[in-house]
Amino acid sequence: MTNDEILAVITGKFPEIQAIPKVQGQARGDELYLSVPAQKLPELCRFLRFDPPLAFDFLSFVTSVDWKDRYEVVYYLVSTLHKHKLVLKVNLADRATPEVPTVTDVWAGADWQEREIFDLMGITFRGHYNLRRILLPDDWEGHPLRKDYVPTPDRYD
Amino acid sequence: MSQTTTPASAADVFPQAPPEKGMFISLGPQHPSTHGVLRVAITVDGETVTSAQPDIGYLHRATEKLAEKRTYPQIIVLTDRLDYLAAMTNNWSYCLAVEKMLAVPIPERAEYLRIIVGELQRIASHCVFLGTYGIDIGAYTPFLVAFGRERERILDLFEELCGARLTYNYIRIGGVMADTPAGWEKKVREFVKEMWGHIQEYDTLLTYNPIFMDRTQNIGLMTPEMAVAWGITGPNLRATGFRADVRKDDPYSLYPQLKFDIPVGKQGDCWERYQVRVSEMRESLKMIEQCLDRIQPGEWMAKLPKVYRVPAGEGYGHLEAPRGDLGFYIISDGSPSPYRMHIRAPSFINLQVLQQLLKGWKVADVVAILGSVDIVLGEVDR
Amino acid sequence: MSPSLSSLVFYAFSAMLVVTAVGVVTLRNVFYSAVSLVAALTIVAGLFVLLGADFLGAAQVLVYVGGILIIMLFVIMLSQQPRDLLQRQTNDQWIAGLFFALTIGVSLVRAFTYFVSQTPPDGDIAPTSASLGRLLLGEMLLPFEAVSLILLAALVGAVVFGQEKNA
Amino acid sequence: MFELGPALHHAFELLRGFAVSHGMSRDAALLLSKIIQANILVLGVAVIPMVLVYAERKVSAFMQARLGPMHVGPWGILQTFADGVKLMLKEDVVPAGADKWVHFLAPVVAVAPVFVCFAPVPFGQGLTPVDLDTGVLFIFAVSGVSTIGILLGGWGSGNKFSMLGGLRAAAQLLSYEIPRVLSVIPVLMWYGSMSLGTIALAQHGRWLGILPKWFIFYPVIGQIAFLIFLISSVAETNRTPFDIPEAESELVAGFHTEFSGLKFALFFLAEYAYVFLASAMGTALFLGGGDGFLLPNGILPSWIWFLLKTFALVFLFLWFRWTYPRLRIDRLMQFCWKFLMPWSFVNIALTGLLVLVRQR
Amino acid sequence: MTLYHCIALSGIVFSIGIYGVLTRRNILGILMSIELMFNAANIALVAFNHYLHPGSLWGQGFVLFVIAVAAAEAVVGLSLVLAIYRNIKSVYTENMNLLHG
Repeated sequence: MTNDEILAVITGKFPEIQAIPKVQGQARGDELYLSVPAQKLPELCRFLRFDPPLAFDFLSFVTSVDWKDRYEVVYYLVSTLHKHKLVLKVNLADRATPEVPTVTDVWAGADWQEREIFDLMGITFRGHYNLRRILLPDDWEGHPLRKDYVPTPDRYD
Repeated sequence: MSQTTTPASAADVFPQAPPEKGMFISLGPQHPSTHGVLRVAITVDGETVTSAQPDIGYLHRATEKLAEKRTYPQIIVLTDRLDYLAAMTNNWSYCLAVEKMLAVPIPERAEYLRIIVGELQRIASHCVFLGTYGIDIGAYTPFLVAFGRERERILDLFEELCGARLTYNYIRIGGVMADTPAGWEKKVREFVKEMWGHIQEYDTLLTYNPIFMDRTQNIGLMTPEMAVAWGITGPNLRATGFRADVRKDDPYSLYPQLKFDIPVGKQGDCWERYQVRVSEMRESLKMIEQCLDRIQPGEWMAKLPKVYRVPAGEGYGHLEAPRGDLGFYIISDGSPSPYRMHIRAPSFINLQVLQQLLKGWKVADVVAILGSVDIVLGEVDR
Repeated sequence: MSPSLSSLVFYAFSAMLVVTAVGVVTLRNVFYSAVSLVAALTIVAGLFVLLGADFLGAAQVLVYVGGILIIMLFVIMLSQQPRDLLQRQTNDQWIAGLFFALTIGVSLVRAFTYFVSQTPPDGDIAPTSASLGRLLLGEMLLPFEAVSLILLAALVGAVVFGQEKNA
Repeated sequence: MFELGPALHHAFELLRGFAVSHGMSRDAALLLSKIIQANILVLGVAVIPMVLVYAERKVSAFMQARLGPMHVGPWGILQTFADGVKLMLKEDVVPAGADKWVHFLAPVVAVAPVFVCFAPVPFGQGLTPVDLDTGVLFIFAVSGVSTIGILLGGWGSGNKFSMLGGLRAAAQLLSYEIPRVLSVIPVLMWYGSMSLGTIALAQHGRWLGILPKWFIFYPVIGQIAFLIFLISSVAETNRTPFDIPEAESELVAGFHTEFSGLKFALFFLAEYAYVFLASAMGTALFLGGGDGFLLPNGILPSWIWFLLKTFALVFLFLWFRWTYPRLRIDRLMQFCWKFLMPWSFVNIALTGLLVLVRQR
Repeated sequence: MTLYHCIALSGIVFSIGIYGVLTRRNILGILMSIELMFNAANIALVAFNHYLHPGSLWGQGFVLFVIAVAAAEAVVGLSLVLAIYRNIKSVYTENMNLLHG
């Protein structure tokens, strides 16, 4: 299915989701990019996963970007059956307590990736069964991947 | 041509919190069969494993943070150290992502060289797996044969080509570092001819060894639904009978012109994960032979200005690394260094399935299952 | 072997046997007493060979030292708790026990020697395996089969008792 | 040609005559010669594992496309000697929680039986140290004692894991002792004697001039008995594919991980001495001891033949180690109780029939 | 090395065995002392056979049966001890007082 057909199916079910247009002069892949409000995410993901014509059963990766004024969580979905791709972007305006509902109940593969985002970027995932630091030691302060992160000096006491 | 995947039943696939009952065993981080610094916290009830919680982060070098401070060519050096057993494919995947954003045409000779070198790297990486998995199960000879003899030949070829044996950064943005030295292709052809016999040797030595089969068959079973739900890629996914390979599904470079097929298992047990990797070596040999027949002398580096700027925007390039679907998601703001780079590391995602895969098996099988998933900690911890 | 040499060896063996037997009974740590029991039984096997029963000596080592005592060590290792080392190993009526043991021992020896007046000469030493085998399957066939039944019963009993209740 | 056996007897006769003529009583002279013979045996048994360790390193090297030890001495011959010295100089670490006495006793109990077991083995014509009438039973009985050494090792090291390793190793040795004894019974039944010397002697001679009358060439019973004996001997000596004790396969360190220096060397010596003992028994029982084949007998003395055949069997042990992976503990037990033992009973029954037929 | 010496030795070991049975608190100690008593009897049997009836081997045959029965007794006894230990977590005889009512 081409990007426009996918977009049509999705906007049919979720009117308020719209695609992110391709800006002239900016490099971008040929996938369809969607901007999704945080609270609609679980419902949309379940629809994308179990709806037969879409069948996005493979979550390639989840990552996060710190745009200095807002956070952004990116989901890269692939349908192994129809071979089409989709990128979901969730913007989190409030910088104090960024929070996104978890998708581990739809794709189990997101389990550690969400924990890594929580560990390195500080975005909490509501409903994650085991949300604690995965890469850094448990008593580490701060989230390194944030642009405003000041590395604490190594302490060898 | 992959089959449909039925929606995974929630119960057995999704992770649950570990139960409290049972004796606690900590396997690692210093342990002979965890292939690097990985600790697996296992709770055991009698002889069977009730829960397993891999604990990673011992080799975390914050590659993604470092990348934000380096220019695009400098990052190639970082990617070597991700999956330190397959540095060639790491470089290639990163260069693919950047070239997709730069939209620069790559000369044909460079593409053929990249495929030859990539497939040689896949054989070398599978040789390491074959050797260490033999030791996990208790057979010491395959290690010396596969790791000692075959991989050394490949490393010698790489050393002749780019001067390094482990961190090559031979593949550059826009092509390859340098042309092949004289007689290099002849040496590769000789190696490929000999390698056919050696793979036959592995079959008799280990694959069809009754005790090896007894230790690995029907152990650590994985269904296609569970594999896709957990995001597993590479030989582990194909062993479950699910035909998925980036070289076929999302072709890059000149793979569409090559004739090769994808070895697939049936029930996703340890033996099939091992068997798929050995047959993949044969496919790689076929590809190298085809590339060697087609390669002609010519341009090996695209015309790129000394200091080039990647246009603002984002791009995701990925390829079939020996351990699975390795991808680089790069966001650039037009400056010489990327604004943000995320690495889709196959070992990191393949490793989380252990929480589910180890449940219910005996303690003696933990080592067999962990070895068969074939993870590299450099890629897991990034 | 000439008489003087064999009696010398006999005295050495019996001295060691008595020492290890006392060790079995009095050592605080049960594990140590098990090890001294191993020593005691091997010496008993040596005594059998000295008294011309070479097949018996080998059988004794094979069955006792190579079998029963290993299982006994198993059970001791499984049931040993750190606090066992501190407690007294003998209960309070040990004086009465000592007196009783002495009377039994002396009266037994007196009884034996009473019936056996003269001390017969030393018999010759000959290999006994073949004749012992013929004897066991000849006249002693009934007890031989009976013992195999006893062993079977013991085997079944051990399995029944050893099973985990919730297994 | 130059048989060593009679020559040694003659030498000891001279010695005894010399001692008696110098005022020593006959008994003392006899005792003296027995002690000297015992020392020669102990020395031999101590040297053989050195040779075996070197052989293992060289054989495994050639099987794995490498050269093995080459530096110490020509072709690395002195390598084992160097290892021995190194182990002696290593500090003997006794873990804090360990039981000092048991930790000291374990290697002793594990090694001592090996020296005793070599007494009834017929190294050649007239070269049997002590031709016991109950030879085979004696060897099995005394080699059972070393299992206790392993248990003590497990218990003496203080840590929970090596105790579990010790228990598992003892369980494996106990259960494989039974098929090993049962596999040898057909040989005893056929030759009607337990003394290794007589059994080896009875296997001299030829069928139809060419096939030597060794027990292994007896139609069915010979091969089954030999195979079961070989497999259970591999298991008895804790070697691959049955090397559960020192395998990391189930997270448990082997029972002898807490031993270093000379104590570890003793465990090492015990393992290789048992490999040699098992092959020596295999040669004596199944391959006709000092009986030569092909060459007209007389060219090579019998003890050379015996050593040749024993080293052939030792090569088999080494070969197994470097080709087979490790069995899982429960499969190992199942293999013993459900495969080896029934087959050995069948073999005994078959031999019984053949013995009856022979008597008709 | 006469019959009298053997009988004396057997008597001494037997009395040591009895002392052990009567005074050991640990049930495993008692089992071991019983093994001692069995062996004392065996020594006496072999001695009698060797000195009084050198020709026949009835004494040694009988000792074989004693060893077999002792093995059976020890195995059952040990599995009982293991079962008891599993329930009351102790191998001391005075803790086994469930039937004292």
